Amino acid sequence: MKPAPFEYVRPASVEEAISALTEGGYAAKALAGGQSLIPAMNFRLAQPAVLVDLGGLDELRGIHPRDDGGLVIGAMTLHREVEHSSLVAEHLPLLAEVMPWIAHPQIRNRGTVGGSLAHADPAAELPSVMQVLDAVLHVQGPDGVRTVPIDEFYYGLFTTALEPDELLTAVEIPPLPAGSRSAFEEVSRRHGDFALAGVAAVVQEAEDGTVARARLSLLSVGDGPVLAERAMACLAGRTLTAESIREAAALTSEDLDPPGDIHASAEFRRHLAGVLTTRALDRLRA
Amino acid sequence: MTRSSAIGAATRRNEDHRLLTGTALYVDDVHLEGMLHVAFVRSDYAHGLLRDVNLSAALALPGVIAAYAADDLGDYWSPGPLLVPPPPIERCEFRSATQVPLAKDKVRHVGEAIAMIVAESRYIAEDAVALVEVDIEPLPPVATTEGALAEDAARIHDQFDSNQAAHVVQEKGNYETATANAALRVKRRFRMDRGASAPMENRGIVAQWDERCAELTIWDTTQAPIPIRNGLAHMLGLPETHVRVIAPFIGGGFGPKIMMFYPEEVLLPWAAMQLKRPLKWIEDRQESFFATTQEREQIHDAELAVDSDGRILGVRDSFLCDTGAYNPYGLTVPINSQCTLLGPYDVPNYWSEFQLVFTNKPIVTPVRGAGRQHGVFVMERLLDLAAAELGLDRAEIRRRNFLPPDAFPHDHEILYQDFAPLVYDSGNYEPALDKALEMIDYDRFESDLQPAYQANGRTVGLGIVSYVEGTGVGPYEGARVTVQTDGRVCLATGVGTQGQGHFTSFAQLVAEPLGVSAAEVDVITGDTSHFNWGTGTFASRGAVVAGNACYAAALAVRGKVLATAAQALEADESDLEIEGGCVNVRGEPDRTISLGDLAARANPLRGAVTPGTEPGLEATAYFGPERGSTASGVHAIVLEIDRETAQVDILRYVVVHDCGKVINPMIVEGQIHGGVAHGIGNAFYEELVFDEGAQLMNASFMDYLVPTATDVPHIETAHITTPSPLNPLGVKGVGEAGAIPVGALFAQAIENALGADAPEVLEMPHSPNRLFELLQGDPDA
Amino acid sequence: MDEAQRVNVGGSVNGARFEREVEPRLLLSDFLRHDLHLTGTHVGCEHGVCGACTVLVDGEAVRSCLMLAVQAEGCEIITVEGLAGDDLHPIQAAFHEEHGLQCGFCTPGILTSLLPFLRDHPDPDEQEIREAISGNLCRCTGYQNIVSAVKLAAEQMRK
Amino acid sequence: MIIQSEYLFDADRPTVYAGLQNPEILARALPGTQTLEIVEGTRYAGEMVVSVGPVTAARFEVSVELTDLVEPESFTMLVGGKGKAGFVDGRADVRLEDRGAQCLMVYKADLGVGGRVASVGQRLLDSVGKAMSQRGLKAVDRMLQ
Repeated sequence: MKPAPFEYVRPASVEEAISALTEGGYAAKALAGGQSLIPAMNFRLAQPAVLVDLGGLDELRGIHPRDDGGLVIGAMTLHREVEHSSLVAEHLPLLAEVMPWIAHPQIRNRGTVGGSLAHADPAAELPSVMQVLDAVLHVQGPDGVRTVPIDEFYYGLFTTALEPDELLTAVEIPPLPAGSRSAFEEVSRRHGDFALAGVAAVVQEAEDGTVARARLSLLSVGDGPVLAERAMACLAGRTLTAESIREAAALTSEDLDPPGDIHASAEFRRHLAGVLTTRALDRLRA
Repeated sequence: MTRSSAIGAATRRNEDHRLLTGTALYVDDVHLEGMLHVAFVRSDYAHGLLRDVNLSAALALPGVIAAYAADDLGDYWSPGPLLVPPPPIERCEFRSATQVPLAKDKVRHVGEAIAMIVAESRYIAEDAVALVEVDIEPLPPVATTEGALAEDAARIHDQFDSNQAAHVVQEKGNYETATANAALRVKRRFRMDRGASAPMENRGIVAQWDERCAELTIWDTTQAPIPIRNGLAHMLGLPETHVRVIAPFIGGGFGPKIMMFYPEEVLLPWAAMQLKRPLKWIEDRQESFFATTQEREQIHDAELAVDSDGRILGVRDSFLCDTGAYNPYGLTVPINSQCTLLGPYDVPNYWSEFQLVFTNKPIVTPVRGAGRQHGVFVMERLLDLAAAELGLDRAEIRRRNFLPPDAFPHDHEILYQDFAPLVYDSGNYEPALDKALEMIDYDRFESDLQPAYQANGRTVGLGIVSYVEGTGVGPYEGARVTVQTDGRVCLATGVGTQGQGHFTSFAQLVAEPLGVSAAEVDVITGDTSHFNWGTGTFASRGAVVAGNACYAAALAVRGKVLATAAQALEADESDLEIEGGCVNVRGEPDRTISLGDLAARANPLRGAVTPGTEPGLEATAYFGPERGSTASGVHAIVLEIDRETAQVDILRYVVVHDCGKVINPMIVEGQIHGGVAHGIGNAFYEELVFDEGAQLMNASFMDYLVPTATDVPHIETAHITTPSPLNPLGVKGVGEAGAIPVGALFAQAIENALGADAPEVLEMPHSPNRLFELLQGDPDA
Repeated sequence: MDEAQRVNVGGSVNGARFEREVEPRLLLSDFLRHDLHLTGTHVGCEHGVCGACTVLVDGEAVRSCLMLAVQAEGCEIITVEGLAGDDLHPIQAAFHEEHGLQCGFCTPGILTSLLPFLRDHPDPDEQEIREAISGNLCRCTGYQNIVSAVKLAAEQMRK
Repeated sequence: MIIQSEYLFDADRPTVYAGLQNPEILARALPGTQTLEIVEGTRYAGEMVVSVGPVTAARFEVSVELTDLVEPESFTMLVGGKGKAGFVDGRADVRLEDRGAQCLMVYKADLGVGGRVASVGQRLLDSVGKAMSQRGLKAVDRMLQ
């Protein structure tokens, strides 16, 4: 279990990194924290010809507050930094809540926010969390900088809006609208394992106590983060009650076409998605 | 801190310092000048004809030194030995097919070695593996135990007319006639799946050929260095004295590291001699899921007959046992299942039949528990079902059937895996059950605790099961004890050590008779240049067999110490006492001499040693028990089920066990904790999942789920001591015990939690997915 | 394959400076074990699950099998060999006292994982301890005595 | 592994049926196929490079055979792929139904996957199988326009 040979590039700037990726084309791969890529390389499933190590790009690190209470998190910011950030704890409790669910401390000490988001593993927690937080992704390529709303970022299994010569540089998260509450629920076989199913939820309450807007995104039950659109719609304008939650959970399960694996059949995943949706929404009842 | 080193004291371990500071030597830590590295080309197919192996592209890669396929081995290519021939059971048909060093003509399981690459680094060796072109014509695989005996199943070994490797019947009394009027018969099919031993250290081997001395040195992660040495010497045509096998610190064994000979074990020494360079192969984790042996797949159709009081009239069991692609370990696993099924119970009539079958899966050899889990699972489950039918308390049905304390030795009238009759040497089961019931709060559980949980919407259940384990089988082990002139004591024994604390427990056995502390005893295990008689560490036998040899050798040295001191101190031997590293005349503390000085006197540079005596304070002793000693125990659990997510949480875990006299309770408890953790893995987390193509679907620690610290509960333990009459120390084995009853315990507790209309749990492991299916009312899904 | 690319990597291990030229694909675990002969760091799975290869990089516990040696450029690394001074580190001493190890293969990775954990959690409860080591597999101990050892070490280190 | 799904083509049934006999179009059904040539009749062989998530640029030799042809209703596709990362072997039963001017393909594939891809990638096999078949059919659909 040793990686196959590759050409190693350690760019000193984002521009250099992008030109290395451009030159390498499909055979090049960006190395962020390496906590998904290096195991795949050790198994020789991933055999990039060129490895562009982003480790030297300090400009991509850091958690920066926006004036309005939102945050901009650099792509190379470590999971650990997010986990222990007082800014995150204060402004985006959902993000703080989800961090301990991501693998183990040793992995979070190397793994990066951008790496997780760009890798687009369907079992990853961060894409769903970013989705319910309405994050916007900052992307840079040879032609310059662009932003992609999270709902337009995930295309399918391990596939995102990133072109091979583009880098995810940061994720920008707006502040939670007033009256919002969030919750995260997950079931995995062992602590730190890939989720069997999980759900991130944000519910914004109107002044009359009804749901102004709900965001529900599921993980490990599809090709990527799955927005529970019908469930979200069914909650809008209603109060969170046992009845409305049951309906939303049922719609969530119904709309899924989850994959099965040796740990959980498609049916079990669908069932878990409903249970977890119920639990998350229950927590959000006033 | 000074601590007692007495036998029975919780002496802290001698080996810890090296292990804690990273200075202990494991096989992969051996670094030799000019060393080359080995990687293997392995089959992607479970079953197929091996048409061609083309090594030329691999050989052309810079840094590749050599590459070998089966044909390159010439006469050295030979199937491995049949390690354990079948016991002399009357009704036993047995056919042997043993593993080969490199596949020739045919591949028989995924991961079977096809070619060996030697290169300057492991990285390059793996690059070269990718360049080897292997042409395999796939054959239909035999992927399941039941499928192996199907009419149209492909034959795995062409020399046999079916995939049946053995058919064995053992019988006691007459089940049919004795149970004709049974009040109740309970019959079910039970299924147990495969697991991996998964030690944290994978296997590895380093071989160094010193041509000038004609000496071969091998560092091997084996549990049996001496048989490896003897076998390799034979295969390579070398004198046994010219082959040295060192099993240094081993990172866990759990059974499969005693398999011999693994292909790599045969190939590395040979290639090191060919190339005249040291070679290293370290199994990687992915390889370990194919190349290291596995265990546990069995299907039992069993029936229990009881009278109206719940007393056992007899058991009839017919089972299938998977041996994988080859069967070098003979019948050890199924005979353990067959024998252990009887448990601590009086079973007057027993009819047990099994068929061992070849499949296109990795080889089966004993893994911690070694088939005993299966017997316990079947018997305990049948008792639970019978108790439920009769409206009898589950503890009570066990109590009624226990062999009473005066029933020992108890002859079960069948043969055990060590070829000796299955005779329990000793046991006292009821106190262990009572203790466990008390500790788990059994009386209050169903009356108070469980209803209280239910009232809070919680699904909580209790389980309690018993088991016995035949441990400490022969043939023999030996030890040599030497007092050095600095007063320290050296102990050498042949068994290898994989974490069991031998450096300490063996030291205690020597320290007490010689009046030194355990820290003053330097223990050497697993190096054939220091001790070369013995078999190995397996079957929970280290403390029993090697331990008694250590103790006997120490007693013999004690005799020499006293005789030498009597001369030196001009006193009568009976007036002497040994304490604190010195021999004194009792009551006269000034008349004293140290062990070191005595050692010097016993090895004089001048003068004459009396003819017929031996120099030095040294003795070698051997111990061979006439048969194994019988350990036993009771486990109890309280667990909670989340009905919605099908997750299981263990709230309490209690172990009451009897391993006879305890040498070091700290080490014994540690062994039990580890065993229980392994058992929890087998009961709930660990399953090697093969698809219809006999492809292993979870050959990684991502998907093969070894329990972590958050999955294993705090374990409460208590000891009952029934000394074994079969060895002077009165000890019994404990290495495997913890793992044995856990599957049965989980099953019972899950049923108990789910209440009266609970689905029956008749298989292990029992994953959340399976629990979900059962909760959905789909027992056959 | 053409002549393999080699890259300079420099840093420190257990306080001693190193400077080597390595192939970029060399894993940090192999670099420590085979190039620097620090064999106390063990390799158990090479896919980041077992935790045996855990070392400290700039004070934090990481899996050395999931890092390339070249990524350690400019880093301060501590391995198990760097824990004890003249005496055992209190964590090591507690593992000895509480029988927190058996075969010892997973132990270096557990010790190194615990160092930053106890720094950040000087008085951990049992659940925190179990979660802290849940990324380290141990097949021998059933974890119970490891938990006891961590409690003892925390107590000793608070003194 | 069983993959059971359907795909609605924006073309009529005879066009879809005929298209899938054409190696150039058939190649699109197997994403990553670089070359696919007729060996004989309805037997094809070629090369495929697969990149899905952690798997990058895994090269496979592929063979495809169409049998039990019932024009323009159904056929069976036998697929084999073999590379360093493992192998795929299986059959897909394909049925075409008229849906007005469109054509609905209903398929059930039974695939055996072996080697490294199977032994460490099990978590993703189901998703990859589904995603690749849908992506392939989408590409075929575009080609038929």
